Amino acid sequence: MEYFLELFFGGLTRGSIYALIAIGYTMVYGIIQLINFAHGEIYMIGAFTALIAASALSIEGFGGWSLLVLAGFIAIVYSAAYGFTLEKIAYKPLRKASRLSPLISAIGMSIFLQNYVLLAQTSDFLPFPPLIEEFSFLEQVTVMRSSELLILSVTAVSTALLTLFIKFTRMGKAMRAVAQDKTMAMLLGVNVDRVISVTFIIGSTLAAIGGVLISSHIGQINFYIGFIAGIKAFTAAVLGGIGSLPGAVLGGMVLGWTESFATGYVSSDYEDVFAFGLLVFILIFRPAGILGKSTAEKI
Amino acid sequence: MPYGRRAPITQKGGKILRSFGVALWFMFLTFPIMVIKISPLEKNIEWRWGRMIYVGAGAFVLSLLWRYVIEQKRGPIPKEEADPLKVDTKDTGWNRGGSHSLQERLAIFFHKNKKFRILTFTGLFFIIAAFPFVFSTYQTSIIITALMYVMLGLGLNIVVGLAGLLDLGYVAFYASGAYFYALMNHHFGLGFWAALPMAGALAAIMGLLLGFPVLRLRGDYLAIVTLGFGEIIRLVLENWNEFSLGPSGIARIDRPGTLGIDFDLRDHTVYLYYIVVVLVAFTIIVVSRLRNSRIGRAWIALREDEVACQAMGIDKTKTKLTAFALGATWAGFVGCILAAKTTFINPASFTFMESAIILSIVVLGGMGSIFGIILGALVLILLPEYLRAFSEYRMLVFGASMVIIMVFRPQGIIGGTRKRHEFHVKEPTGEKP
Amino acid sequence: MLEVRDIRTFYGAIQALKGVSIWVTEGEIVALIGANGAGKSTLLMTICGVVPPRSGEILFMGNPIQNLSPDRIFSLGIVQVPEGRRIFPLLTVQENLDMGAYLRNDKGAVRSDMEYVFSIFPRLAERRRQLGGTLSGGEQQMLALSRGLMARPRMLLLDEPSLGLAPVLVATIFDTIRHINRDNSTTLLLVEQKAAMALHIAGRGYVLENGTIKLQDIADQLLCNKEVKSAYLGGS
Amino acid sequence: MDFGGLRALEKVDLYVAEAEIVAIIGPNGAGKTTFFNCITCVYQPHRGDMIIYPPGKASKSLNGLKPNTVTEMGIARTFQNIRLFKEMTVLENVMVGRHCRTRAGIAGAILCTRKTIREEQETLEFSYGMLRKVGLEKQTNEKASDLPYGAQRRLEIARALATEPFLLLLDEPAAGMNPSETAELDELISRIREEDGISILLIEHDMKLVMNISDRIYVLDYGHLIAEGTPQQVTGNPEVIKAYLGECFDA
Amino acid sequence: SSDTIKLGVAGAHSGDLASYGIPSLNAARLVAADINAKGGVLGKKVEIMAEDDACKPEVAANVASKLVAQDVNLVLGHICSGATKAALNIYKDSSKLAMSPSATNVDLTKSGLYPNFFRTISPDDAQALLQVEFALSKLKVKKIAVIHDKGDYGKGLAEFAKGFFEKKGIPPVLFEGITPGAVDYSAIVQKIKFSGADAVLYGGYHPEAAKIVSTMKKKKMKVIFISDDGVRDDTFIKVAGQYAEGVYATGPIDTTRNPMAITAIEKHRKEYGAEPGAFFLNAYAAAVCLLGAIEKAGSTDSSSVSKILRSNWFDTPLGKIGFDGNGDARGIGFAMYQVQKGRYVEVVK
Ligand SMILES: Nc1ncnc2c1ncn2[C@@H]1O[C@H](COP(=O)(O)OP(=O)(O)OP(=O)(O)O)[C@@H](O)[C@H]1O
Ligand SMILES: Nc1ncnc2c1ncn2[C@@H]1O[C@H](COP(=O)(O)OP(=O)(O)OP(=O)(O)O)[C@@H](O)[C@H]1O
Ligand SMILES: [Mg+2]
Ligand SMILES: [Mg+2]
Repeated sequence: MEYFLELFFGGLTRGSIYALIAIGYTMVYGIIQLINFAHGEIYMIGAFTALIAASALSIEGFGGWSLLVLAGFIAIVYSAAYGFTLEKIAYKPLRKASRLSPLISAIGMSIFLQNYVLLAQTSDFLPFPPLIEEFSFLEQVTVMRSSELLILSVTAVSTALLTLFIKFTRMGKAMRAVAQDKTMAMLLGVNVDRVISVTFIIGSTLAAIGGVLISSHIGQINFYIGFIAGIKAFTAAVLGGIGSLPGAVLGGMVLGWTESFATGYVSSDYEDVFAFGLLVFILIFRPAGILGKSTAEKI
Repeated sequence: MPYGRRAPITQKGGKILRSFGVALWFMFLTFPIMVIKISPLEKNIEWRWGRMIYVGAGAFVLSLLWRYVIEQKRGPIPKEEADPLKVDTKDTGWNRGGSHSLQERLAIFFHKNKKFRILTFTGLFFIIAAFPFVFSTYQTSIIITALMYVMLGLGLNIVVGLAGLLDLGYVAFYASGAYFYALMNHHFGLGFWAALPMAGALAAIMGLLLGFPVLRLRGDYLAIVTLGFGEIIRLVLENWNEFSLGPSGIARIDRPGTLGIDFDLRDHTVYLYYIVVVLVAFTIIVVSRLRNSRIGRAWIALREDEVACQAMGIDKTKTKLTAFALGATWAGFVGCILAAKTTFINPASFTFMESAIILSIVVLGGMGSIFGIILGALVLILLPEYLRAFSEYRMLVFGASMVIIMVFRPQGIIGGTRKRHEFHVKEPTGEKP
Repeated sequence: MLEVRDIRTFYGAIQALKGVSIWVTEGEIVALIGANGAGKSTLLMTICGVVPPRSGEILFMGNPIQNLSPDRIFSLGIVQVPEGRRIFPLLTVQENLDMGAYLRNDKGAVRSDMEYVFSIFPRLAERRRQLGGTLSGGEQQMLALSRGLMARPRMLLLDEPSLGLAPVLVATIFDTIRHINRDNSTTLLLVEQKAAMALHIAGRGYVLENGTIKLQDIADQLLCNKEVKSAYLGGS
Repeated sequence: MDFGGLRALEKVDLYVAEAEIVAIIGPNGAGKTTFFNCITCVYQPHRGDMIIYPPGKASKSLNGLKPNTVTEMGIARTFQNIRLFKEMTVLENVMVGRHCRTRAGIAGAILCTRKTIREEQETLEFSYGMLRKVGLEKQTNEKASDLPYGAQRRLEIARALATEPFLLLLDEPAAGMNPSETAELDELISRIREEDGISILLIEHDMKLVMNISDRIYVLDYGHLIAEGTPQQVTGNPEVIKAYLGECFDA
Repeated sequence: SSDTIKLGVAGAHSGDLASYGIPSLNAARLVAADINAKGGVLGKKVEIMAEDDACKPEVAANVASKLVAQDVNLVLGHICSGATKAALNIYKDSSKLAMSPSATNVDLTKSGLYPNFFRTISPDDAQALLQVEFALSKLKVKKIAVIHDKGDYGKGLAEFAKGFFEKKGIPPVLFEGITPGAVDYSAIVQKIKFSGADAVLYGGYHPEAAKIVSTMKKKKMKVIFISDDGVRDDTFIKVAGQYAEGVYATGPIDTTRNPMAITAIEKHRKEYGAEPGAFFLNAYAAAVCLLGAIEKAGSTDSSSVSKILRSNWFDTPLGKIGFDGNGDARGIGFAMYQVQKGRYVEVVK
């Protein structure tokens, strides 16, 4: 039983990591139906910026929570700026093109950004300072550490907030409208460019938060972390029903648990095989993902 | 003017000011990563301010250039052209209602001038035939690689370009072809020529196996499942040592058999070059015939509208499965060639990035256009090779090129050519209109 | 109120409008008729800024708007109910209507407008929670018109509002159009295939053919015009 | 036929005889399109039977078939929201319609066998004939999405005819057409019936067209059949006037 | 023939494995700069021709033919065993010598198929043997879990170790591969914990090792962690920080105290402003050997250089090394190290 619990919480952590990145993925997908392969790179840049900022700030004498908050803030600002610029350069000119063109542009951007960081910084792994201090009340608990708790709660809170935001605010409604029919949204007074930019900024902000929390949890980063995390987050987003925020979280969790239990009870050799196998299995029975809506097409 | 986003910037000053703004923005953007270099352990920071100036200057120039190119692309505001009377309706092939791009006009021109066509083809034939004797083994070798990707691109084009099924796991079939030959050769000494068709058949069967479960999926759901499938195949190859010899791969695979003649490295390369050229020619013929056949039309119809497609009596399941199977076949062939070419394979060659590159070839070249895909493969495979001059900056430039090509030619290098069927239907006799 | 001066619009290399000029004064209903592919929808899209003209001028209340983005033009009070309905398929009927009032801040008035459209189209009230995409063709058409009305436009551009509606409803729609024109003093530019009906409620009319204005006159005159009769009124 | 809690069709009995033109009318959302979707097996009705009697063949039940099989058996349709293959040329659109009447396989296509070439030539000619029939022979090589609206509607009909149906289902073929175009359509539909002996089932809101060409009319309201009969009988029916035509309708 | 000595340097210079290829390139550049400053080899300047193979066999084959076409005299590389194998066939056919700083696959030397191949790193089996003997005789391990990263290097090593353990009658209680680059490894750590193993033998590289070790320590597990040359890297200590304490890793004997190594590392710091990464010293040594052999042979002819390499000893940052008939280096035996107070310290056998 203890073993089961340990695996359960391990899967939960892993799942919430996937979920946190997947939310940004799913938001961008939701609005422009683009698999933004460069999202993982934004996450990576967020982590790198946080690391750089934290190092600079700690030399200046900052420490503790203020360091986390400040470095996190800088990371968010920069990630948002990168996300914003990314959209303007690589996707906006392709809005009218076939759906695959921005996908290729995204792959190109992903390669570019990886190599940019590789060349400007280093190819090596860098230690990421433990910005999150251990909560004292978690001292006795073995199954969960404070960074895990933080990741979990940030995921939960941001999902809830964003879901409300999209459901009830004017911007949120505009986002959904733009996602379905850009021209019509324009005709109803929606500034489509701005809505898309805001979406990228929100998505990138989440990626940056993810970058800071997750890197601080794992303790190391390099220029390549975004790619793998991105693929998994994308899988999670699809599993849960792409475009749906709660779906992204659920998808992340399911993926995390699958991997954890597959490792625990079968073999970690085939952990990803199980993960992708489950994906195929679920999609066979729910072709639009766990929480996804099948498209309402009137014939 | 508020929201003057369409207002063309006419004065030079405006352009320069904007580019200046862009430069400042990029200086801000690249500040932490370009300028600050940290060594976390030594707790010191190196400030590389010089780089900021480079970034600023570079961004300024590029932004000016970007604007210039975009303006050129959009063309001048046609005042004269707007005259309704000037629209030429004479159907000369060159001037079809003025609605054809240069590329289309060239295509029509090419179609209409038989002499020119024959001349081009013979010229091309000689260039291709003489290539390995003029250039070095290295050049021949990378051209072989590029041609292999032409085949992969054309194969994937069946699935993605024609049938509209986004497949991100194409590499799985490539791997199965390669491993089939490698294993058969390793264990049973099976020769290349025997293995080639079998590898294709095996890949086709794998295509069917993948096809069945994913039939109901659409668009990006299909993409992720195929991506997963690709990864599963790679992971199995990595983990199942007893079967695949694991991550250390299979070495010393035989090169294509030569009927007992002794070949050195150069001869082998040349020989393989001709094999690949013939196979590419074969692929082009098959793919273009398929595309213009009943099956090909069904694929395209399926891509355009599934519901209407079924209402036309097309069996969705069967059509999708044939697309998967036929697309996979080429990957199987090329996999087999890959194993024979490198004489060594391991699972590391079959990552998701490989699928992404093949997909990029299809899209970048121009979906559905055979010539486009050939160009796409040549660009994407030869580019990194020729970018070797940039050494470390190679992949950086490569990524940037992909973005730039897409942005400036969203429909692909040779895109926008929807299938041109010049049908010359005889006046039906007897039947009343 | 609206003046279009010699605009030319292109789709890529295809020219859809070849120098069109029309004007609409405040409080008027103007009908725009013409065969399929004449460029009627294109003209409306050009006015709304979706397909900006290559040349020519569009003045609204005396100000040029041809360079503005669609959302700015909308905020000036020009609202289009486009061809093909363009319902947001994954938003519910209610949310689709809310999108019509996207820029409005007067909650009370929005609510009463909502009541108003539900009173014209009780069917929509029944289907409030249904997804827009699953509505029947005619229901979607009602929704599209209602959504346009929710914006409280100063000027409403209607592109074939009666398309696919049952005869009872066609009558209702034309009544509604007359009503909003009279009571809310909304200016209307109406594109219709049911030319006779359109010209009956309109003050003036234009005939568009092949991207140019072929005829313009007060509606009653057009109704009697021989050419118009044979080409657009079905010879009756 | 239900959607969630909504009953879209309730006990609809309807028949179409050979070479007959039958119209279905009814207010918006009455379930007319849904009815088409049931016949063509896009939706599966929860209860009831659909039986066809193809000329010269044994009768067959359509229940539980796939849409493409239904087409193969000889029922073709057009769509309320035009669904052409937008990127294909006009001719190709019609050629796709020939799919279920041709047999060429992959091998044939690759090897370019004589049989395939002949079949392809037949397809071409047949399709071209269809285009002539609907008057689109001039636009054969244009992209389908570049056609004006009315022409697209006619192309849809040509495409449906290419499947050689014995029953043709038309969903609002005159929507978006002006009266003179509608008159042409009227003529086209009659011709299809006369020349090919095809039965036609038609949904339409343009009463003039309906009155002109249909032999019989069914009226649907809220999924129920409220009236049926000749055009005269139906337009005289007070229930129909109230639910559908409106008081001031003058036919 | 030409007026320079061309040294090809091939390996992963881009992509996820760049961190294993770039240090070698830097090493080669430093050595070349050094030698050129002293007048070059045989009076000719050394020219570096860097080629990126991204560790992919098919790219490596192309890279190899490019280097051959450019008529390089010698090749330093490749980095990954797979890429090396694919390239060696081409070098062999055009009789070029290649020396890898990092390809450890046993077949490369022991199979006798690649007579033109040398390396400045020990093959997998030697390392595995040392690890197993150390674990059994020194640490008195009773139950062992063998984990690897599914890669060429890691899995190969782990399999040898497993074999050796089995031969000694102690089959591992766990033998599994992890997914490199995964976000966390808590599940596999749980599994190790519940297998009851008192030591983990890990085959793979430092990034994953750092994650596993930290997870184990954070879970307050007291399992001994033994790993390989891929982990015996200062980056590991930096990244794992306090959690690195007590970790065992095998590595070439006596590197840091070697004066040549000290200067090499110093030069790297000065030139690139960073600590050198993986296989830096091995590559440095390889460059020194290759160029030194040409100098001694008095020509660039492959067979004479090869003879010199096999019959002489070279002073390198790895100590005095020579090469045996298979191409494996002599004199670079392995030693066991342990992280003590933030540094790798050799533990006496
Ligand atoms: N997106 C487009 N791309 C290219 N050409 C277009 C596009 N939209 C319309 N056209 C062309 O522009 C011309 C005018 O079309 P428009 O839709 O404005 O006609 P319309 O008068 O509204 O016709 P209808 O009565 O069918 O709605 C037509 O020839 C049409 O083919
Ligand atoms: N997929 C669906 N999900 C839920 N409701 C649906 C769906 N399809 C149709 N409906 C509902 O069923 C009813 C019948 O729709 P149908 O499309 O058959 O109407 P119709 O008679 O064709 O109307 P119109 O003349 O307006 O096209 C409508 O009220 C519609 O909202
Ligand atoms: Mg129109
Ligand atoms: Mg309908």
